[in-house]
Amino acid sequence: EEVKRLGLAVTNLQADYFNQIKIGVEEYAKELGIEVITVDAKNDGATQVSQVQDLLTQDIDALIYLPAGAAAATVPARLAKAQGIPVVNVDRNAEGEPGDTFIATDNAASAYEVCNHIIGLAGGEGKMIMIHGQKGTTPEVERTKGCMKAIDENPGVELVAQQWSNQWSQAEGLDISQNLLQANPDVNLIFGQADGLAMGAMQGVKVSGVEQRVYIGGFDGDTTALPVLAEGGYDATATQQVRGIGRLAVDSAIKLAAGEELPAEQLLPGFLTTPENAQQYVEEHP
Amino acid sequence: MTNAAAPILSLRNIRKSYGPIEVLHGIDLDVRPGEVVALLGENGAGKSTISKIISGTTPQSSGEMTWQGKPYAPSSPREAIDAGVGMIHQELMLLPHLTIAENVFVGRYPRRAGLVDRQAMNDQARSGLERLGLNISPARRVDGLSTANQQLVEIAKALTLNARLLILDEPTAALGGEETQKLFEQIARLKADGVGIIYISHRLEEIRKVADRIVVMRDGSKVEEFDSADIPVRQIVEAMVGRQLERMFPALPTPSDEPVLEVRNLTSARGDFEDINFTVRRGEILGIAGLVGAGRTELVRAIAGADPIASGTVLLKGRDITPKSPRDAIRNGIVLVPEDRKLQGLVLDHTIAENIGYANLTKVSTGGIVTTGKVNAFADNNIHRFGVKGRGPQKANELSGGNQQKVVIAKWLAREPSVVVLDEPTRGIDVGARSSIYDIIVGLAQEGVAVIVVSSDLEEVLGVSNRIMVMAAGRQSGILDHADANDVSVMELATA
Amino acid sequence: MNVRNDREEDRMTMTHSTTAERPRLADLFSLSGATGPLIGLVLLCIFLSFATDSFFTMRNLLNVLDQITVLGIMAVGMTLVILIGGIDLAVGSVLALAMMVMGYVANVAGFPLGLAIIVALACAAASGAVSGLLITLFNVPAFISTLAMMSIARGLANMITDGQQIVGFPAWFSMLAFIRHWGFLTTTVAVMLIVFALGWFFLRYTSAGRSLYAIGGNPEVARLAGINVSLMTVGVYVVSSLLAGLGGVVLAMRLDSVQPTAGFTYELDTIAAVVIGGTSLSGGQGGIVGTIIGVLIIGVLRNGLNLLGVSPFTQAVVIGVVIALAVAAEAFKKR
Amino acid sequence: MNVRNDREEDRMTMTHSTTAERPRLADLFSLSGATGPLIGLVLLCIFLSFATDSFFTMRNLLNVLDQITVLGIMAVGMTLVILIGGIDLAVGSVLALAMMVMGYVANVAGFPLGLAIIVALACAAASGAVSGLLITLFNVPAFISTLAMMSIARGLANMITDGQQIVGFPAWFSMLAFIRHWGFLTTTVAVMLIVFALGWFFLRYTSAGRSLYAIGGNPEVARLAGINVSLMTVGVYVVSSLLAGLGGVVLAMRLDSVQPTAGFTYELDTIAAVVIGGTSLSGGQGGIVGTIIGVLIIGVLRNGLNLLGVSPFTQAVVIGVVIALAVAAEAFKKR
Ligand SMILES: Nc1ncnc2c1ncn2[C@@H]1O[C@H](COP(=O)(O)OP(=O)(O)OP(=O)(O)O)[C@@H](O)[C@H]1O
Ligand SMILES: Nc1ncnc2c1ncn2[C@@H]1O[C@H](COP(=O)(O)OP(=O)(O)OP(=O)(O)O)[C@@H](O)[C@H]1O
Ligand SMILES: O[C@@H]1[C@H](O)[C@H](O)CO[C@H]1O
Ligand SMILES: [Mg+2]
Ligand SMILES: [Mg+2]
Repeated sequence: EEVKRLGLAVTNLQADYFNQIKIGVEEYAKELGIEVITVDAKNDGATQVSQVQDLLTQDIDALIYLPAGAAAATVPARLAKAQGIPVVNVDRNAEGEPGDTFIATDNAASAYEVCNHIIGLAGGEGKMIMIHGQKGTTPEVERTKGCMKAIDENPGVELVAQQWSNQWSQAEGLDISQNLLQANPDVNLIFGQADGLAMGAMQGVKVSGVEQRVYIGGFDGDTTALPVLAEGGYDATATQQVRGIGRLAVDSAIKLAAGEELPAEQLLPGFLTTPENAQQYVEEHP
Repeated sequence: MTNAAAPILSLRNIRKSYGPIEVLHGIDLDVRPGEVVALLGENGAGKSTISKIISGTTPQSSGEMTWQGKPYAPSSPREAIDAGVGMIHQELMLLPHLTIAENVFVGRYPRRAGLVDRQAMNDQARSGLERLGLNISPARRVDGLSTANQQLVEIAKALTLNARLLILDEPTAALGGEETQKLFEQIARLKADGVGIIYISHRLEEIRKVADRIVVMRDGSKVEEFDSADIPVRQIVEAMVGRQLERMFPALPTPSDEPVLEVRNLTSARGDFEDINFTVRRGEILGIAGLVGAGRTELVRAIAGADPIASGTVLLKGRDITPKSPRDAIRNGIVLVPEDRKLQGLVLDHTIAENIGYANLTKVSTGGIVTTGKVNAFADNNIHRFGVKGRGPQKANELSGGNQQKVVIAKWLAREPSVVVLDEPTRGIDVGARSSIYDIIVGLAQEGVAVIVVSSDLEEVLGVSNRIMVMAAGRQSGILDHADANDVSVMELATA
Repeated sequence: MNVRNDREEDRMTMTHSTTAERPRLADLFSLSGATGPLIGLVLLCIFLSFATDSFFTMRNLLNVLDQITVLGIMAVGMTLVILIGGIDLAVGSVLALAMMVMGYVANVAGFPLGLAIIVALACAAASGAVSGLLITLFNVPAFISTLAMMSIARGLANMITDGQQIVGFPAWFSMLAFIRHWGFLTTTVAVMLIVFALGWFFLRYTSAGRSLYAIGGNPEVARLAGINVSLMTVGVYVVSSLLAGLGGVVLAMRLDSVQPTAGFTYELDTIAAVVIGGTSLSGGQGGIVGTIIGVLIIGVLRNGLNLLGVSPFTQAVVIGVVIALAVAAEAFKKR
Repeated sequence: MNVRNDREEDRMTMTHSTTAERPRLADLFSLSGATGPLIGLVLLCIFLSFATDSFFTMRNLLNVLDQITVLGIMAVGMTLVILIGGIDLAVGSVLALAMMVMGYVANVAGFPLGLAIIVALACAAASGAVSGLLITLFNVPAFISTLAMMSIARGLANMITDGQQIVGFPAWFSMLAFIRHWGFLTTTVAVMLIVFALGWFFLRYTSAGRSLYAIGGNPEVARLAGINVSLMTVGVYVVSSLLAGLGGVVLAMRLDSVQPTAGFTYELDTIAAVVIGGTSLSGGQGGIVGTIIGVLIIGVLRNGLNLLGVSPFTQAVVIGVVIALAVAAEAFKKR
């Protein structure tokens, strides 16, 4: 069956990361002459179920599903499959009802790389603060795992404080880092689990007026964050292949609709990005 | 004792304090079945406070009550109602968004099979209203009813309670003569059924018609008890105010010929009045009389810019100033002391000083800057000037009704306007205060202000006006000179 | 937020003659205050029927019903709260708390799901009781006490599983949201319809229901009329929370999972539905029929914008404009 | 949300003697309604000083000031709105709109940043004017008109860059939030203090400020007193939105970037701060000093809980409990 119309159910367009995937999907689909209907669940699972119902009444040929809520809900995929519509899960997968294929960045591996890199810059030792994403979400859990691995491998590094944000946002990154630096003025490492959090931490370090060099790592490779990184605003991130994920999702949808089998998981690497190589991603985002 | 039966209600040594201030100093009172006890006293004497204690609205600070021979201490209005004590409050207590029937039966809806029986509710409400001569659909919402009709609804509420004791706190304040008469008929019927009634009013001429006994209070104490209502008014008044009162109405002012306010072909945008024409001269007091619902309130509200006008003009000293808003009117020196002090006159939970200040923001400010000191000084000055029993930092709702009314008057007159319109200025005001308000009104005229007084109290319009315009059903039926005006001539025009 | 303003006063003045003798049928459904929104809803439906192929199909209309169940159930409780002049900001969080309690009791503690639902509803009701008691005993304004409860319930919902969702309910549970009896009626929709009917009946025909109008109109008048205002107030918050809990259970059926982030900002949707439906935030005026219209407007609007393929950012703008128009139309009509 | 309820009535009845003869100083700062919260704030500070090493240090207290700037600025506008008995749900979205307009005009269209700020503030003020006109001309309740504006402004903020953030402002811009003049005062904090002072002066010493109390107390009384209620109402929403826009500019300085998601749910924080500070949602009662206390309670609480390393879930519960206690304490004191 040929794909003419794609449904794209997005978690939350308020996060740059998802917005980039949306742009990736829409641009690539346009090249291929495929219509995309996009809906935004604003992080609410129930809204998303309703939206997927609405997409299914509009004769879509495949569904690209970025689950909302802390973890993936099964119902949207189940509804689509019940109608014989293939489902491509992106970023989050559901335990009970996985998509026909699942595309994501290898969060744990990339977080490990980022943390390892900044720890290396600090000479393998120091005190670290971690600013988590929204507690309990898959990326938060995975990135914590990855970074903890790097910390455990470096006995000179101590995790002295950690705090969770609710919206992965820069404003939260600033307030949290400012407060945690207050309690721990001798910190020299900060890992923010998203670039917004890292950029907030970057401001937080400025405000706190600490003397020592603080090495900051982020995650995502947001299009707005990369130029800042390139100028040395902070020290490392893992650039997710948002456009790549978008293209892969469209390609996978086409293949599934044509009856092809795809692997259950297609994990794309995140690219460790530092001020040295950031410019290349600014010019062309993967 | 005219009545030998045992009292249904007895109060012994009832005291009440608000904070450190004691407002009732040990009141004793008995009410027997089938009698009407008139409770009289100046504003702030404590009449409403006693009523509220009896009806479970507020608790007394000390003292005992006995109800049908048993100790009685209602902790909520519900308990009082269940015991058979009904009350209508001095301030109207209606729910504007609900129907008349629902207002009458609020909290005790007639039920069938556990469910509200609307049909029965409407029927019973209708018969209650008819007993008072009110012929409107009980399914009608209360908002939009005239004050008088609202008062009648309130009375109907009390009459349908089937109470053994009924407290009527100024039930006739907003009523005209005919409605009052209807009420008295109902009171007679209740008396015959053995209901005890406590009747509070500032209309002393009514007392003789309705009461069996009179209890007079002053400053929170009972000062005199008359076992008959057949007492000269003068004697009652002296008991109330504790001194001799010479006269009620001051000598009328002599107006000049210079017209100040001219109203030409004025017609309401809402159809409440039509084609009104009159002139008020410098130093003149024009009374406006009419039956309840004649459209007097609407007319004066329109003149003061509070309601829209369909056509016609208002001229001030020959200049067309037909106001579009109260602001407009005030700027031109026309002020209105509104009919309903609670809804239109005062911000009840703000202080007296603030309330006076709101209407005089330009007076208490220099270059838009206001200071609390100035507001307070200005307010103190006017509190003193108009004899308000209260202090500037006191909240308006802590004053007795009459003193609230004085605050409303004070707030407007402080602006030194050129036209003053007073709508029912003495509603709920005691005799002493009333005569001082008449002094204020006449004093204004003598200073050259043009005054309009709307009143349902015939004696009042007759006593205080140079001329009287009478309205009937939204039209002006005539203008009488002071010399030609009397009960008969006014009533003839009012019913024309 | 104010009981009486001059505009309202004007409006009242001018409508008394028309409302005085309303025809019987309109009276039964007490549409007063919601005719503007009703017209808006009808226009919206007509427009969507022409603008899209799929809107006016049985399947889509049933979808809309499915989609409004949670909002509809919560809006009934909110109607009662707003009628007495209160507000309940905690409903979204209480929904999440009830979900998590249900999930924990059933899938972690291992009790039968039926029992878990009862425990969840009891917890929800208890949070309502706490809000209600804060309001009546401690004089905390409803806005603040339910705002506090909103924060507390959300925190507790998260603490139960440290922010994780719970999945793995029996298959029948989720099917209640998707199997259409007689081809059209899912159990969840049926629950919503029952809640609508009960709410409507309660407000119209019971003296407790009528007394809510009195309390909202003027609590002091209600008290003087012998109504137990405090008790009724607590009761109303309990019912609102209970229905939020029920909304949580229904949502769990729809999602086949429970998560502590569920229901975030639902309080605003719920309040909006009630107010769009003509119930006045100052209390004493409104009813369930209006609320149903309000719920439908929000539901149809969201569904329609998705069907039209309107971009999510533009959707926000359109939703805002339509809400303002629907309510302004009502006000205009009243002139 | 109701102007008069029996509890309030009782409270009023019982307090007159105490409020009647207030001492001069307390009068100047018109703490009435906020002494309970003030005590709460002091207790909170004492507790945190003992529980953490870092709370009671100059540096941390300056941090707290930095962190409350946006909330503080917006809360002044919200105080005016709530004083007249209104509510403004749009402030968070208007903040985002102003940020995005500023970012777009400066960094995309390439105009000078100063001009961009003026354009941003003008857009913010315009959204307030729209809300205000909906309320006064079209009789839309404030809750609904600002809810609509909340949705519209958020949609527009997103549409400007299709949801992207904008970075790359001149260095001096961000420095305004971080360089401490005389060792302690950042420009952003200074802006907040000026807004506090202006708000306080306006409400206390200008006749326009005084008339807001009258409008909130009873709009009909105010209208009959010759106050231009409609104009003042529109003005108040314009000021509230303008200050939300200013909050956006300050937030942009703090973040050195602008994003359309900024300010999400800030309206609740802002309203909470105002109400915790003793300004009554039914209008006519309250003031800026109380609001400052409310803002500080929220700021200190968040800061302290982070210093204590409390998990976000527990934080939510603690914040809810403290808010309820602070307001209940006030109510209790009044008995
Ligand atoms: N809530 C209150 N707080 C403080 N003082 C009050 C309160 N209510 C009444 N008072 C005071 O108690 C006294 C008695 O008032 P009350 O209302 O009983 O007078 P009244 O005889 O009914 O007067 P009126 O004829 O004006 O209605 C007055 O001095 C009044 O100021
Ligand atoms: N607030 C209102 N809204 C709508 N109609 C009103 C309102 N007030 C009065 N009316 C109507 O206007 C007409 C005249 O009003 P009203 O009874 O107030 O006149 P009045 O002569 O001033 O009498 P009074 O003041 O003694 O009640 C009546 O038909 C009444 O029903
Ligand atoms: O991976 C994404 C991004 O990191 C985003 O910032 C928040 O949601 C996560 O799922
Ligand atoms: Mg009295
Ligand atoms: Mg009148």
